Amino acid sequence: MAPKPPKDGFAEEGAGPASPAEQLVLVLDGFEGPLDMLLALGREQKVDLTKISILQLADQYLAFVAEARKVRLELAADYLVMAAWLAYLKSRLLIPNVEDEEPSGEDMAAALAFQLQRLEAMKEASAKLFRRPRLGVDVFPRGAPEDVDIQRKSVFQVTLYDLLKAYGEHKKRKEGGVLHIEPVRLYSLEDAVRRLSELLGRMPDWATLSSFLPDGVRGALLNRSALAAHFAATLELAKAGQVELRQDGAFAPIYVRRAARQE
Amino acid sequence: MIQDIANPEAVEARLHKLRLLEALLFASADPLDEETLAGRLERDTDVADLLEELRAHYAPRGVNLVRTGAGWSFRTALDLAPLLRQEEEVSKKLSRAAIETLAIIAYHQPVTRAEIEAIRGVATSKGTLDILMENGWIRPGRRRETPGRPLTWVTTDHFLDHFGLESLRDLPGVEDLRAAGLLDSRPVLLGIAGGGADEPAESAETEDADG
Amino acid sequence: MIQDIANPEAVEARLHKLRLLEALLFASADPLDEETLAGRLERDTDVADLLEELRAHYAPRGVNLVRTGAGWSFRTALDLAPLLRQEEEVSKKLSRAAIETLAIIAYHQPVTRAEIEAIRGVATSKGTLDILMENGWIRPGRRRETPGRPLTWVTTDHFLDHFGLESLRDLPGVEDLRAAGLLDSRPVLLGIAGGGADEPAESAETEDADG
Repeated sequence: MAPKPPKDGFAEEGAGPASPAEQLVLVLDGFEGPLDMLLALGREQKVDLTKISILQLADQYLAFVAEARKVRLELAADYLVMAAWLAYLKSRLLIPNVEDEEPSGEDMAAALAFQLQRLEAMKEASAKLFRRPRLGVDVFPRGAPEDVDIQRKSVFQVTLYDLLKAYGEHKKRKEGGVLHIEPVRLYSLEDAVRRLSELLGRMPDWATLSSFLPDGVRGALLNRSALAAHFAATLELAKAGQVELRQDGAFAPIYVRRAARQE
Repeated sequence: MIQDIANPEAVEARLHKLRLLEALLFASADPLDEETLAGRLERDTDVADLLEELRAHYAPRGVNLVRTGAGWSFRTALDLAPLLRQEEEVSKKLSRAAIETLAIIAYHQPVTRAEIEAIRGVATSKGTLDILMENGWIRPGRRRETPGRPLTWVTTDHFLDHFGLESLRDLPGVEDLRAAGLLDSRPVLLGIAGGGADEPAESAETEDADG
Repeated sequence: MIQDIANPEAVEARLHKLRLLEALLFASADPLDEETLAGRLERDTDVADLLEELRAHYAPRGVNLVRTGAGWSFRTALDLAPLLRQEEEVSKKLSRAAIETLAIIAYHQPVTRAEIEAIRGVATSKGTLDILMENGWIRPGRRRETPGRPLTWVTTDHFLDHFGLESLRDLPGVEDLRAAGLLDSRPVLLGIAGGGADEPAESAETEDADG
């Protein structure tokens, strides 16, 4: 079955033919987690949610995840957890019931259907609630309340929110005496200098700068920072007369070697 | 009332009370409950009766006397809304998450954060409850007597006032939802959000699940 | 006016305008001048005439339509002023220091003045506890059985009442506050920590990059 990206109110419709990847991204942006997405997929079946086919829904979802992986769209962990769970549910629904401790496939499907109905009900309820005439939007109170002491208890205007916020701010100040800065996982210049100095001792001939880069560095950002740090380090070391640099043309590989020193 | 009409003094006295009630309610931007109003009138005044008379008097006018959960207040007439409506500032627009969370608290209260997360299927991002509380719509309720004693959340009187509701029973469709069992907090098989466990969200690291 | 009475539609139209005027004047924070009001009504409406009718209607009531230099506004009837104003006290804002002190007493009670000062890191001015006590939010508790037998402070039932709490146990814990977004002391380095899809967000415990 061809995976078709779900349409919902959040993805832009009629925005012209987008690539599957773009559509997926659009679609993902509109959802608040996998349950929300399942609900949107369920609506595609165009049946009452009480009559929804959970098996079909699982297929729709798994197809979506497969498509996302094909276009290398990064899915948050909970989307993958849901996929695993649905794959398991599917197997339980397809294989005749075996006697064991686990809830039956039907029970699991019913529980999921209930969750979807409940979420749908709450979405509808929130829409209805906000369609009501609202104070300050549709209906207005006295614009210039007069200074009459009607509720004697509130000589001071303090709400619970004020109280809790004050305590929160107090705690924040206490905790915040020390500024916690997230450790930044970047390759530092100092580390690169140290590393290069060590490696160069063992590598007297020309070698490309990239061959000095550490292995197993995860992530594009860290990789780029390692390259930048090592490049800056070679400049530092060249200035100190410890290495020689060579580049045969613009954008060509940069070569490094230990400076021929009279030791 | 009949005998009052015969008695000019009684008519005068009643009119005086009506005027005072009118003034008290008019002066305040917030709803006033009957108890507070009674405290400002002579003893043995039938406040409910007077309020009913005022309500009837104002019913056809541009300003109506209405009752919401918190009490009685004058409000502009509903049918004039299209002529008075003020667009909400963009900065005040609530996120979808906040709107859904408010509905869940309204319909399921008292409800714990973990229950909200189980219903929505995602962790509640920081700032959601905060903004609802800042708007004066929700407040902490009693702690649940279950392990971890999680805090529950409930809606406020101001919530009722804001949405023009006389009581929580007037929430749109609440009876149907209850009858359909959709307000049950039955445990879910699929612990999607923060585990569904009711421990007070201890790690400050709870970010948007979809982040 | 006379000829309007003969025509039901004209009567209806006039009533609609009167209602709109009423609502506009009621909802406005400032007096409105005739020009502004005319701008909200249909062209060629005799605003002065309508205002006169409204003024006459409200003249005997508890609320009057009055004209001041700046324009027209509703005001509670002057003769009722003594009855409306029971106390001369004006609602005031509580100082930040007082709110914080109250919060600390609420969370740490029973707590001595010295402890409050240690927690807040500043001396408590003499008036702060007085204000809280005058409002009936705090009262002296038992003396601490330590040298000097200092007085402790605790919150009152009125405190719970005022803040709509059923018991002290219903005060949100620090973690609840954090979860609600009221306590967020972890600045995130935007652009770097946030932009790098390298690692799960906010896992401060991961080993150093250069390990």
